[in-house]
Amino acid sequence: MLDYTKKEAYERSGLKINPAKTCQPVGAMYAALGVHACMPHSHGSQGCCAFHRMFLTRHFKDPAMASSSSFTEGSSVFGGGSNLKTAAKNIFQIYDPKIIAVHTTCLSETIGDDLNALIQGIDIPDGKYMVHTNTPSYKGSHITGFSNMVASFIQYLSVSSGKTNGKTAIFPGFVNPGDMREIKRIAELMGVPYTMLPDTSGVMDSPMTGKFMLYPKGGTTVEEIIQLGDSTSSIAFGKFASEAPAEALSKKCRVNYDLLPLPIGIGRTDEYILALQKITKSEVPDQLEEERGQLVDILIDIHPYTYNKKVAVFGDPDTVLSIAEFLLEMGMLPKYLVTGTPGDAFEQAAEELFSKFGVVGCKAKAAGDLFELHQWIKEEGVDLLIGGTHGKYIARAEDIPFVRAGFPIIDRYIHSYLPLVGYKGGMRLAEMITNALMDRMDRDCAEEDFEMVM
Amino acid sequence: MLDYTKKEAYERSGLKINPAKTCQPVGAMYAALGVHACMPHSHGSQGCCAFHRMFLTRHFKDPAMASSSSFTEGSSVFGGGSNLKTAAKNIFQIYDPKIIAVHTTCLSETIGDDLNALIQGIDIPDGKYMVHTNTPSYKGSHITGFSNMVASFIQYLSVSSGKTNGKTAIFPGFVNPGDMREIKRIAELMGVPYTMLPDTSGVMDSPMTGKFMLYPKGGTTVEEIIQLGDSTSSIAFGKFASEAPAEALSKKCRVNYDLLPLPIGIGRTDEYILALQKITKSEVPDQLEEERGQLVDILIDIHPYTYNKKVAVFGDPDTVLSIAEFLLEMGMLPKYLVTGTPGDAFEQAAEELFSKFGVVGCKAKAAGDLFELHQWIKEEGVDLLIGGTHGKYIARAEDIPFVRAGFPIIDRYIHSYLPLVGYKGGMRLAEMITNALMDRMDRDCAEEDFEMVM
Amino acid sequence: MKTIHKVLEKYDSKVYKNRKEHMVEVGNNDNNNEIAANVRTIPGIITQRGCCYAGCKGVVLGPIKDAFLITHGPIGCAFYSWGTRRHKARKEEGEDNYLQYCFSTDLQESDIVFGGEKKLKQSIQEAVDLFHPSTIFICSTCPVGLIGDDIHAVAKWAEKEYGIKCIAFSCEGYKGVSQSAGHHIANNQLIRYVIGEGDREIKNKFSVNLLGEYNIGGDGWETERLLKRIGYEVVSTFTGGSSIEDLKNAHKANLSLVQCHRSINYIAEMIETKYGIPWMKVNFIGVDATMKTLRDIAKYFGDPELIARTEAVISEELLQIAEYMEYYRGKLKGKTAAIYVGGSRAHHYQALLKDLGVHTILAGYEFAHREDYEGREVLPFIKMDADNKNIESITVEPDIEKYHLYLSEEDLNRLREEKLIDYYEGMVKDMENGTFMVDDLNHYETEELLKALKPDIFFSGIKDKFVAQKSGILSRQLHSYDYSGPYCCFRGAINFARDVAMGIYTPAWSYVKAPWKTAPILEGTLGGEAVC
Amino acid sequence: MKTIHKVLEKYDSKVYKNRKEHMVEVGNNDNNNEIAANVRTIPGIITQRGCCYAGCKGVVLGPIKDAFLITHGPIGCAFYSWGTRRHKARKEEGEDNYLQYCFSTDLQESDIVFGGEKKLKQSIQEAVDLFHPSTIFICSTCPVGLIGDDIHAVAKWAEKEYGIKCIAFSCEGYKGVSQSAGHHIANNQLIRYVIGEGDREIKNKFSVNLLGEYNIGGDGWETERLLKRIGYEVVSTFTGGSSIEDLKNAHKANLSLVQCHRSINYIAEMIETKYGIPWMKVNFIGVDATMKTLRDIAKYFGDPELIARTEAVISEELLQIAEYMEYYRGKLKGKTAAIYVGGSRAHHYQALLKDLGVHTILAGYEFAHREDYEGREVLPFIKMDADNKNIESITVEPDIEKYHLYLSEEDLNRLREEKLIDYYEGMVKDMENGTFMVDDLNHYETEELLKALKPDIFFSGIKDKFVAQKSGILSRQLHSYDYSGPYCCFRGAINFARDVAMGIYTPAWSYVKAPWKTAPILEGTLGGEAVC
Repeated sequence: MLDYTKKEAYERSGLKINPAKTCQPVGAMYAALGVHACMPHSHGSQGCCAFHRMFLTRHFKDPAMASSSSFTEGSSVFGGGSNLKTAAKNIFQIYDPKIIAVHTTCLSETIGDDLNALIQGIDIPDGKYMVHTNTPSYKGSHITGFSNMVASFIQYLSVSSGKTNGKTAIFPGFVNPGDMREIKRIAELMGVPYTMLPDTSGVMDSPMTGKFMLYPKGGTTVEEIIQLGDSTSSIAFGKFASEAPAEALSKKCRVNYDLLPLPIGIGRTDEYILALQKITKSEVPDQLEEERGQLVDILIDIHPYTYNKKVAVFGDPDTVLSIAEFLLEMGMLPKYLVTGTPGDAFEQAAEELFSKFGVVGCKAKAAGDLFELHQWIKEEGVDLLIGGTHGKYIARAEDIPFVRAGFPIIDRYIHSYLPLVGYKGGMRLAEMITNALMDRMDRDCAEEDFEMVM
Repeated sequence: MLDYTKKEAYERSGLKINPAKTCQPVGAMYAALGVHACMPHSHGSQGCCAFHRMFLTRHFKDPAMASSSSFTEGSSVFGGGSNLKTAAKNIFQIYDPKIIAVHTTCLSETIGDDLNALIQGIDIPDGKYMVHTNTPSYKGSHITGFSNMVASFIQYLSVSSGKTNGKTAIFPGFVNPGDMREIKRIAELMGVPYTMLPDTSGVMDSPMTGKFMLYPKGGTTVEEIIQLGDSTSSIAFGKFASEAPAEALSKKCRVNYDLLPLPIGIGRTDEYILALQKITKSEVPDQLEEERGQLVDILIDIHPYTYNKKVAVFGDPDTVLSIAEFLLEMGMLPKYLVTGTPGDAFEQAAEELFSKFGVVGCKAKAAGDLFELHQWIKEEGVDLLIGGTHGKYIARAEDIPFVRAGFPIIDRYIHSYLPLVGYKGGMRLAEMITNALMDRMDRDCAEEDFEMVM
Repeated sequence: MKTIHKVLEKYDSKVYKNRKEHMVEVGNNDNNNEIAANVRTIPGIITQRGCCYAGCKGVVLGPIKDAFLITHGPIGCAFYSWGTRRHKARKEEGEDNYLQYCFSTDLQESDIVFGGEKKLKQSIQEAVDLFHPSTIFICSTCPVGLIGDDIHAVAKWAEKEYGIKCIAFSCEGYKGVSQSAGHHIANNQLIRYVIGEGDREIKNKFSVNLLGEYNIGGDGWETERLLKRIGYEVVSTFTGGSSIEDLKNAHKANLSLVQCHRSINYIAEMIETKYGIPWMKVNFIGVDATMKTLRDIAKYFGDPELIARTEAVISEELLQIAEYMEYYRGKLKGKTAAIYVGGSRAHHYQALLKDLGVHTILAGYEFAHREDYEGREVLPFIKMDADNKNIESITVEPDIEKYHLYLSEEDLNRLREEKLIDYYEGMVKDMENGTFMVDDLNHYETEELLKALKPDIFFSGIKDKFVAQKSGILSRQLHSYDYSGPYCCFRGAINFARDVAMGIYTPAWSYVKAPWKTAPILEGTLGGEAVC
Repeated sequence: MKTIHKVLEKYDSKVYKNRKEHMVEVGNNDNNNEIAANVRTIPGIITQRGCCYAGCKGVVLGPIKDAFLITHGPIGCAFYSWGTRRHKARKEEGEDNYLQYCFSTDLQESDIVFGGEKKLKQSIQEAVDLFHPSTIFICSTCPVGLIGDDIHAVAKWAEKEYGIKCIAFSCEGYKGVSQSAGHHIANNQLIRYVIGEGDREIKNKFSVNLLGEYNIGGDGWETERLLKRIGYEVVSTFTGGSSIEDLKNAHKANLSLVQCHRSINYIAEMIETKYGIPWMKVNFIGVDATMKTLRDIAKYFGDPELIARTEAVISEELLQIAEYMEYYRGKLKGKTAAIYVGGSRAHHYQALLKDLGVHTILAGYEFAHREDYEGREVLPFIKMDADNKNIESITVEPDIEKYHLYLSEEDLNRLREEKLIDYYEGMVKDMENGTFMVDDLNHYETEELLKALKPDIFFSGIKDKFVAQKSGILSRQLHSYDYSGPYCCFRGAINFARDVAMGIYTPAWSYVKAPWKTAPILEGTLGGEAVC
């Protein structure tokens, strides 16, 4: 398994091996799926759209519907304008969405299609919308694309009417529907009226009803996006995924925002609740306080199994950083943090985290890949690996317990329904981690050390 | 590991080997902990109380407070009346409970202490209560003890005032606090006012607050138990754990009851919701329907991994039966069902389940033990083992994936906070089962069969 | 035609006209079942098609275990095609296997602006340093073509610089109209730079190439097992589980077996032209189909002992599966299926379904050409359009040294006339009148046809799998076998039957409708009061 | 005494009077630190004590790996004591190990009414059929004594019927006042029926028994490793990880080392009386304590080479742990601890804590006797009460054949005078003035004393562990070592230090208070309007 990976360091500047990121458009597609009755549209070769739909479907085990401009060699030479025009006509005609959300691809970006101009030239039916975002695959990652798409919804649609509507805009970041549900549940418990954008709950974790719905019940409505301009404030989770939309809303409609880390773990969920409390100015309800206390209780109970355990975490930057802080709260050492997404902010934030908790010997890398992470692990081993499916090869090669968390998880089920965020998500993540470590103890120990009580 | 267990059948009538049950009093203690400000009291030798507290604490990782009559050899000869009298005095004096819930032990039962008479002779402070139940360890199991204690609360306390209070009495059975929370959440979503007895949520999964509370916030209050007599109806989960209290309430206060199976899986949660709907006569809310649809969706998605897989399940009778039905819903074969609790009803119910789903070659045994279950497994193997901690030896001996569910789980953490009941619990259980099976595939497959997508 | 009309109704005239040509009610049309295929998808239509890169890298080249395949472009294309097709390959002693790895030049904006060749060269150097591969493939993605990177020049440079084999594939995603273009491009380079280079000794005159078999779920291994059991030597498999060395020797076989006609027919033909080896369309999917295939192959070789051994093996394998086939046929008989897969399986699987008593009522290909539907007899009548013309079509000449005939020209011509070799009859001849054949079946049509035809099973891919299932119809992926397999030959038929039966009979289906949906609330309340 | 008074205040006069005798502020009392112990717990008081069965089966007999131990009674007692103490044992070649099993007669109502002997016999027959044990132990539970089952007669029957060893233990839960009664009963039967029966050849004159070491978390193994390293032969360990055969040979050693005085002192004394082997109270918990212990043992044997070897091993072991000890001392220095465990550890662990700079401010035993607190010099002054009188106290005579002295009577007497052998000084002498010593510390007192004394760590058992932790104080189980270990000798000290340090420094503690609890809501609303 991965026999070619050796521990000896080797500086690479060309080859990316076993990436920990993918390209912008898939993120934009996921974001657009979180808008109700929206057709995500990939402006490029149809293979992009197929790949992205495939990947989202494999992670969520639910249909990921999107259309494509189906570029041919001709369009690549002469520009994709007519493709987009035809596509828009057909999409509104056949699939009748409320809104088409176009994202570009490396193809249309390289040939320089001016989407603003193209869309202005399209005859959009009354009451329908068409927006776009630029998602060149050769910049950033799927997280950038997600962020760009959310920001573009706002830039296109949100309007400030001059008076606030008392709602808080919530930008959940690139998380699962189960996480979005949990973020909303907390806001509801705190009594904060909100609009979440995007909201893939009900879309990418939709129930079996015996009837396929091209546009399932979930998703932020266009009206809600428009009214985001009247939000009292906004909460943005994750610098990488959500700063851009929060900034866009701030710029366009003067809605102030709190940029928070993804609310995984105690401290980061606390931050979310404090931000909500700043809005309501009322007491935190017992239920949340109880959940918090339960999570603290659990972490104290499990500390003999987690303390000082070395963990490698890879995945999306906001997710990795928040999991890392939760690990630190559990007394674990987030030995290696790797994201494929580029951005110095990741490494800075990681360093701040290490020094906040006073841990040494941990390292973080943005724009990294799993080959290098694996080299690090070979150089100095870890007790646990956390990340998406692609980590399974390393886990098997090095015989390390592996907890699947983040995106993409394409070899397991059910994960997208259940949260990692919030105190409840913390219980779930703590259980996964503890079970992984304890199962390993039970597997590896001598027969006389196989314990009934642990 | 368990090297002495051989597959050859051997009829035993004396020796119990590796039991799948324990004795009545621990169940009574657990039930009493689900009453607010109640001191469970063990009338017997102090070792019983110590053992029970130890075991409950190990399962829940929370304090299990209870007192004992601390019999000496003298009390064993002359009866425990004076011990109980002294105990009551001291308990009210020092620990100031609202109510003392006495259960007997094999010791006090064998010497024939008449608890009714003894309690009548005790000077109970104003506004305080003292109740008892008989829990001879040599009959039934901890489930019987639980059931008896709950029934006794009703017999002692519940009063019909002549007019109903519009509430439904819910008897959750011997389940975790996480399950009780989920049962209550469903009732709340359905708009059914209820009193749950017992309710260990908030008691045995209490939050860390920095302050120990002898009587944590949770638990059914004595007032609520009294008012159970005015319930409009009652829902009792599990024939073994909850029929007796429902029957007691019916007899004493003429409250009709629905005896339902523990709501694990789709069909059995449906039954619960239909029973609630019978009360409200209104629509089932979208949220529950969505959760249900999600669970159905999940089961269809995972069926290639679950279908026809053979499973051995052991534990408490109501739990085992409901897990078995959920397994059948997943297309799995509940090959062996074993409970240590005696009672033909278990085997009957299992047979009905097998024939309802048209499966053959499955067998069930009440008053069984893990030695025999292990023999069966040696005779014909299974793909999965489900039960409490004590199954881990079999799982290791036979190298079978093992999902911990039920009581007791004394070698893992967090399980008691999260439900197995309801559609949400179904997602959790389905995830545990699927992960166990898929992890095993990933462990055992040849390198060339190690799959990125599953 | 009512069903098709009802589906087409929603389209505007332009789309209507276009799509009408792609939808055939078999035997019930004025056009002799002619179908439009291999033409561009209309923008905005939700097609399931992928791109040229997917066909080249994903389908044909991906399975070659020891080709160090660098995707030259932004990260996405490499990432999506990493481990996502189930082309299995064993690492054998002395062979490389890079399938657990994903290699990309991960082009950044500056590379797009200033050109990516430098980074590609750097990547090759790093690949050589870290992995010491004997062969490097370079696959380009959309922007590479546009910015004008000369990957072929880089390949030549690398061969010279490192003394390795390096082949470039200009398989930019926008080329052609589907994955099909990529197959062709891959075929071209393999015939140019790989096939014919080997000098492995072939010990057995009953030697075959297995073309268009990508070892999804282990199909290739099972087919090889069966062929070897009868007495064949499998010289090369294109390309499932193969090493470059295997492919290099393809010119030494005495017959090419073509499983997936669509993706590999170029190589099949060019091998024949260049090396004299005829090809035979085979089908190892389905019990009857496998028997027929084995007998056809034996007939080609014409050896009495081989023929006898073929019959003996068939009998033995049949015996092994008979009981199971009967069991599953009992479970599946009378069910109906719709199939929409790639460029071959929609045809192949009809045979297996028929074995199981399942009636295929709708079938379509994602990226096939007309001959895959109608048979190679339509080849002369297929019009080239701009999209197709852009895909290079190469011609080869006989290789005087390596050209060899197993049968006489006379015998070959006889077999050609019998359509035993060098012929594919297409799908439609195996479809019953009144069933439907649809090319490039798109999402809207899928939804409508599933509603109209109500098949019990929809065989397709991951993108539409859950569309079908949400509407209550079992769907199984026939691209990736839903992570099961093998499905081919005799034993595979049982795996397939088991998987389909479990899908249909899985109890969860019976819970789709909540009981409170069917049992009305007996009593209602109005304004807080009971009304009955 | 203010602290104690404050705690006692809540009690009514009767309880006050009783509990007052059990609570001592060391050096600050009129009673020369006298403490009440080994007396019954007042009913209703939430004691942490267990029963006679727990002491006999759970503590002393449970660890014997090849004793087929049948709990005769209803199911609970067997169930609770199945795998719940961490007395580890290896299965060695040719030895049985039943510790993964739990055996019970699971008495039912009819057995209680009609007697359980028949079922016990049946169970023994089944045990013999299925397991072929060489030794069966029968432990009775509460009702067995009451219904009058003669388990001793059954044991005799079994020995005759099956030619095996079978020993009955009348350890009904109601006997005595705590586990202590069970220790005594187990001790009696082991000296009666086991010790002295062996004929294993002892090869080394530096031969010792290790008494009162139950191998929790592997302590016994670590102690044995250390002793063997120095050059001792460990003849038997009572009873951690031992087989019956080991125990049978205890009479052949030249010295008995007593780790847990409380649970095994009966055997230690009777071995001396019967076989001439003196005993020495040792303590392998703590670095200094271990050093002293090793030197004491060497002194007893008086061999210069052994003494030199002892010093060499001490140096080496110290060197191995020095760096870690310093690290952890740095982390733990100045912390305070409360300890409430069994009958020995509350004393032993004070030594180890001291090594680490941790000050023990409260210590108590669950089931100790006065001598465990005050030293054996108080033995003559201890009054027997009804509860104690019921526990059989047996007397043994010298066994003429097997009696042997390693030292002369004269030397022995000298060592006795030096209190090197046959003496235990008790806990209190190691406690500083102003600290607290509490016997049978109950829940209420625990809660109050934790509040009053605010120790950083509370070492106790599972029942009160979470009581402490809920109030924000780290608690570690010293009965079961919280599933870690070994904690003894030099290496174990590091394990202990690591576990305590991680518990204290685990970051979760800093999250106990929610931030909104400390940072008040800056602005409030009243009646819907902002008030500031």
